[in-house]
Amino acid sequence: MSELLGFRAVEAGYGEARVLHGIDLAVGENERVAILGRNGVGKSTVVNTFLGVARLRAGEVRFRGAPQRSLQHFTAARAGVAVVLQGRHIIPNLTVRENLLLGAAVRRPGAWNLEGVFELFPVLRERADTPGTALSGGQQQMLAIGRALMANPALLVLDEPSEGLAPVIVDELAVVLRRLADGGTGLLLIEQNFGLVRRVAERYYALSKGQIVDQGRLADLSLAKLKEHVAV
Amino acid sequence: MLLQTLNGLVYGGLLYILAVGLVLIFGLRRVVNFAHGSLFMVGAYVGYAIATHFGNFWLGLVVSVVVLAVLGVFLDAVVFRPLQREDPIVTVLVTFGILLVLEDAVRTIWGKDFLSLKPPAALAGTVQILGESFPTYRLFVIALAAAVAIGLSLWLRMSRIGLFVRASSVDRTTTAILGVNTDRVSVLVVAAAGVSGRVSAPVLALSPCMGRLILIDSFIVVVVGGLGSFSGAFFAALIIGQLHNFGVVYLPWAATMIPFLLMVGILIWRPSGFAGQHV
Amino acid sequence: MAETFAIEGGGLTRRYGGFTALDAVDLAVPDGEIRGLIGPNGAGKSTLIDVLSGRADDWQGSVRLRGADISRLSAQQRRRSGLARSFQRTNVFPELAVREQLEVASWRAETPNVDEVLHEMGLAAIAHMRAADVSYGDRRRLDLALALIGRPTVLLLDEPAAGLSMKESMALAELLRDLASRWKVTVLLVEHDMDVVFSICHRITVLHLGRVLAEGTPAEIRSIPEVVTAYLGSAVE
Amino acid sequence: MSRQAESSALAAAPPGAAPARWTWSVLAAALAAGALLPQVVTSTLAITLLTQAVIGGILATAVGLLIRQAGLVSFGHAAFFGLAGYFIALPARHGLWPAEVSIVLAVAAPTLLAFLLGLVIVRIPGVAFSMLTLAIGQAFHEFALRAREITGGEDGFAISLPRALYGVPTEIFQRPQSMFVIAWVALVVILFGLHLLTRTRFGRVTAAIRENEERARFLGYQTVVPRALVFALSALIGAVAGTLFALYNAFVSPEMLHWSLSGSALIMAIVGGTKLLWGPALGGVVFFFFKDLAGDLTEHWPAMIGLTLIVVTVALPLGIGGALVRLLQRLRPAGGRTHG
Amino acid sequence: QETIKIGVPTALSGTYADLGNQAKRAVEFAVNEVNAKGGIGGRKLEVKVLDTEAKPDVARKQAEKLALEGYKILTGTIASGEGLAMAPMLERWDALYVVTINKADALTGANCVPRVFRVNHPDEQDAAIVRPWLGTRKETKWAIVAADIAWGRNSGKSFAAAAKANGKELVGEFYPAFGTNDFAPYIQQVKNSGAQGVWIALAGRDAINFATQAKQFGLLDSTFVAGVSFVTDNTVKTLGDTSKGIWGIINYSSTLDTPANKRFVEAWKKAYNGDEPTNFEGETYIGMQVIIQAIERAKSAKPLDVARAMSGGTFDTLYGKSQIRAADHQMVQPNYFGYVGAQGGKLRPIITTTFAADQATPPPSGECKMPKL
Ligand SMILES: Nc1ncnc2c1ncn2[C@@H]1O[C@H](COP(=O)(O)OP(=O)(O)OP(=O)(O)O)[C@@H](O)[C@H]1O
Ligand SMILES: Nc1ncnc2c1ncn2[C@@H]1O[C@H](COP(=O)(O)OP(=O)(O)OP(=O)(O)O)[C@@H](O)[C@H]1O
Ligand SMILES: [Mg+2]
Ligand SMILES: [Mg+2]
Repeated sequence: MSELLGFRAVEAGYGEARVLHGIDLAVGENERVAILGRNGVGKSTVVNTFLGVARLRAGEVRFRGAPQRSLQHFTAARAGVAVVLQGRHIIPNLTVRENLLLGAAVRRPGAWNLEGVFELFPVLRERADTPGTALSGGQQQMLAIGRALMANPALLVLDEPSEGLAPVIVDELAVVLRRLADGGTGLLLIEQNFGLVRRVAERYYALSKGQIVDQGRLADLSLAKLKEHVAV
Repeated sequence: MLLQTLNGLVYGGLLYILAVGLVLIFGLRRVVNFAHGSLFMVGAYVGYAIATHFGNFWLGLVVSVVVLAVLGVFLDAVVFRPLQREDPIVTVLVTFGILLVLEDAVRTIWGKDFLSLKPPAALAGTVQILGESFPTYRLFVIALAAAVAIGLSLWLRMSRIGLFVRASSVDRTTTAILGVNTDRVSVLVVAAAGVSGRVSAPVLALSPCMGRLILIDSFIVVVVGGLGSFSGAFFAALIIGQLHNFGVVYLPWAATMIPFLLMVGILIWRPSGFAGQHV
Repeated sequence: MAETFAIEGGGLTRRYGGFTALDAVDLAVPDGEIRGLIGPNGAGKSTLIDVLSGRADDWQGSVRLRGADISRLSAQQRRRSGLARSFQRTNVFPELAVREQLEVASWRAETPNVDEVLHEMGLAAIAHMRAADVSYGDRRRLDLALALIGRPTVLLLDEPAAGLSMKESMALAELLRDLASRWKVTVLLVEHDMDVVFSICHRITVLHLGRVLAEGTPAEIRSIPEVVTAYLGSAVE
Repeated sequence: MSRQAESSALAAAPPGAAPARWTWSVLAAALAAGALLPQVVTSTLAITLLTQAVIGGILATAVGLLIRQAGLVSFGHAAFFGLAGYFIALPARHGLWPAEVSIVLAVAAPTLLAFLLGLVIVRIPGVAFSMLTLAIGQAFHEFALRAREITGGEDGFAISLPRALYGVPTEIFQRPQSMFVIAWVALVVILFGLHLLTRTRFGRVTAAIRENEERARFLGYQTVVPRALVFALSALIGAVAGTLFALYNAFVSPEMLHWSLSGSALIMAIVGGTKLLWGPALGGVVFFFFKDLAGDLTEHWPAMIGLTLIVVTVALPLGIGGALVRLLQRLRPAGGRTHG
Repeated sequence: QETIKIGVPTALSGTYADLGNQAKRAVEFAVNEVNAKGGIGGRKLEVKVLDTEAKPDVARKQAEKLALEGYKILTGTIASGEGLAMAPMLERWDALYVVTINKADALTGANCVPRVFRVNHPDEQDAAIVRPWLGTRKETKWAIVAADIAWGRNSGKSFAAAAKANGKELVGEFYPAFGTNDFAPYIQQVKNSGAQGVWIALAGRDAINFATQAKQFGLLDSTFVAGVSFVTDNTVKTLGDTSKGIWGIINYSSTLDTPANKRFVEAWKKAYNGDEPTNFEGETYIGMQVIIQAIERAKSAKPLDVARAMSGGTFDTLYGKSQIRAADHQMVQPNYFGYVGAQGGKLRPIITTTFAADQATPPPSGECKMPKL
């Protein structure tokens, strides 16, 4: 199994402030990995680091085993990593359709296309020609997920994708993510909705104050540990 | 009357071609580019130098397009890109600095005297319209502006790159995260912006401050049209061109104020201009 | 009308072009109640809150606050009459310190309670940080905190638990229940976290395609098959 | 991103705190320094340049205040500066009323005008606001050019001032040595006043409105009037600068209203650093002297200024003031505190 | 021995930079000439040029700076507004200003001061020769296109008066804003007005834009065009063929047939590889001639002494002998009319009519109450 995304002793932060202190993690092909942790422990910063949004101060980030010298925003996408950002980040003056097409800016061959996304979230088809930001909160979340799928990524990173989604849609999302994983796409899921995590992920990292404090198979996660890391 | 309308189209067309560059850069870099006027000016001078040296207007046009593209790429790499995370107002200052440097450079190379360039022989004459003569070159400007307007809007609406340009103009970071090399996109755009002003030389006198003098009018076009909107800029340029002409004829004492008044009126009515949804 | 409600909307309609996001919705929440507002994505929940709070600019119907017609009041006037709201997309003051913005909010309030809110919302530790520098979840809590300043009489909350960890969501639920009884505040709560909704709401209104689909106690709502299939899914398990 | 962290280091003093004792000492020291300077510097040339630089600094402070407190970038502050000048000059030219009245009007009228304008235009965000102020400024410029009978057109005219103003010999306003002290005191008083103002509720609320106008409304604030007030205050400071300028030079011309002056003021403010209260004033003085020096050295001074602008802004995006503060903080990690 | 310091506050940047450059060249030329002969009474001349951007307040600042640095004899400033801003301050600076380019009548009229002297032609001198000249033209219908600034308006007004006096019909008056980019609407209106002749009072960039565009519209070929400050050496150089056949007032021309001018032009050509001096260069050089001779006569370079020597004095200039009137400090000199044509294989303004000094210079307007020096 080859590694899609790897962190080696990564220290990263914003400006002078350091948020991550020595993170090691790896997501391989076909793997379904979750990052657990309370608010503010640095989960999104993990994502921001390999996107070049937060500053990498030490350590190494690898895509497909290749260490990255300079992390541009687009490096990850070109390495086949698609991200659903926390907070959705829909591009305002583009229509729903255009937002989706933009997701295919770098695209690997694969099954996902406009049709597929419309199938998954029919409401996006209905509103295909309205501005993306005119959607409701949950609809925007669907759009963000659909946009990431458009790239047919090798690794799909989702930062709290269930936020704002109606419970039924979360159910559907779980099914879709499983299906993706079965098709060989790696998953890195950051999520507070433990129900979704349980249905999707097989392995986890638990983050606290910018450090990985625990990791293992989700099936082996004891209730006590769960309480400690996600604070259920 | 018809001729005055045509004249309005010419001036509107010039403004539009110039404004396109501003809109592109504003869209992409969120920068109010004061240097744009001076790129326009450099284009005119380079075109002049080549045209007078080789006696070929079109060669001048081509060369100045190339020179401006290179200059645009250079500026983008050296100035706009490093500053893209700063407050836009800081970048405005830098573009003003560029304006000063370019003006001085042109003044040093070509001297302080005014220069003028004749239209190419093929366009030098006049055509008869309703029994009056109208300069061919002016018709050429109108045609060119229309071509730019149509071509550009098609390009932006239909093409992949056009989509990238529109996307990175509102949210660079997200667009880049989706895999678009926004730097490369903007190089293209800044180069295109640099080219836009070249056409006016046979209409306007060449002087180092020619850019400055037309810049305000083109800013008005951009703002009235709705920042970052090409179609808005197109209509704004048309309107301002016509108002300019008819203002001169019917309200001479207020002619210079009309664009300003129009801008004030429109912005109070629609704070984001004709076409802008966001500012 | 015999009974006066804390907040009451009549015939609320909001259209976007040809699309009707809210279609003659009637809603009345009695004093002290925590009312859940649920429904599929795009049902019109946020739109309803916008209309009630004075954010929408083009709508029909009437809004009453404790019996008084506030339909014509601006957003700031509504807030001053005791109607506060939070936002689904966080809406804070990025460059101001957390405490500082709560203070600014408190000057318009009769009962400034900055420290109380800082404490209740667990923001005390980051009170000195700029909002732009705090994590997403903290920012969401700050958004809610801003609404709580001055102990408003009616709180319109748009997905306050989104982005919060499970423990914090539950703590938030506790807090809301607690505030409702201590401050006598009436809450209209939009939320997709059914654990929160079912645990604290007295009654629930279900919105679907811009209309009220159902209204009832949590137990009643849970047993309506349409609601389960259209919205709740596995969340009722 | 890194800039955000840096700029937060420059952010305002703790909320609501009463001005510390040291601020009063700073005030006293600043005033004393100004009064002493003409005694120490004997060159009239240096003093006259200093005087003009300080007046420029006041104008830059006006522009900077608007950016800092309202997030609005004005391209038209020359309007208030120039209007003040014409309010002094025109009544004198047409013999309307005593110069003492004119001077009061010169400060009051632009302020009021700005307030009324502000009620309409502060709603308009971003670059559009800048363009609107530009348009309004140019409208006045254009008027001064065209109303030749009243204003003397583009040539401007000399202001005939009486021998004494408010019982003070007019000479005082025109001798560099004394005018320097007046301008300096004005600048110090303005900065100090603004320093106090930012600590008031008004200061905090306007900062909040700047940050997020919508949320401020949902917290119960009326958001237009406060911003219009900031705009008016900023115009007032611009008008003070204009008044001093007109008194000192005893000459007005439409150039005082031209956008290039507004542009210079903006440059000064940004070069100095708009995150700091005193940044723009510093920028004004530095820019003035730099321009003077460059003009002395070479005919290519525009290029020199242009290059410097590029280098300075790229190297010090927080302005000279911001850079100074950071330097101080680095030297004295514990005590590096700034004027709000 | 101490040098004599000449200050030149002039436009080195902005729209008037080309004029500033000419002023600078002329002053430097004169200074080099004097210094090559060993200076004045053994004292060398020294020049300092500062940029005024053609803005009155900047001009005031730069002139003050020059004066305080000892460059108290000032000359070469471009815009009238600058001159008007400097004039009231000269006393305080103990300086002196010799006008060579400003045209506003006020400088030697209502706003005259003892330390200002003018050697070039103010508006009223240009106006004075329009009337006799217009009488010689056969065109009966005229239009005016003049810059909407004081100078253009004045010129328009005096042309209208001259037209009336000569029984000509005025069919259109247009005042485009200074700095107009597109003159097409004006050109169109002039064409529509049926004018047989157009009087133009546009300068610099405006003149060039107008002429270029008028040529394209065919106006220059179909209509008789004449103007003031329009037929300058610079416009001709820029416009080339386009300017051929345009008439206008010529304040100074390198073709002037005086011995002094011939010498000057020869020397100038040598100094500036074959270039001939332009009208502004000639006029500024005349200003320097007057300054130099006044210093020689005063045997002092103190501004007050020099001013006393200037007032009422008669000097050798490129025009011949010219007097500076004591009443308003205006120099009395001839003025010329002509057109752009080829001479010596080169396109240049060619003088056709000379108006002698007494005809070209109206008496002092009486608006100037010159205080004693
Ligand atoms: N743009 C930023 N600038 C400075 N500091 C930041 C920035 N974004 C986050 N931080 C800080 O980094 C830390 C980690 O934030 P991060 O967003 O990674 O947390 P998180 O685990 O994703 O939390 P949440 O569950 O709330 O999304 C927080 O303490 C926050 O204050
Ligand atoms: N500005 C707008 N223009 C057009 N349609 C809009 C606009 N804003 C919202 N809508 C539409 O109105 C409907 C209701 O939106 P609203 O935001 O109220 O939904 P919601 O119930 O809050 O959904 P969610 O749970 O996803 O937040 C949606 O279908 C949305 O697409
Ligand atoms: Mg996060
Ligand atoms: Mg919603």
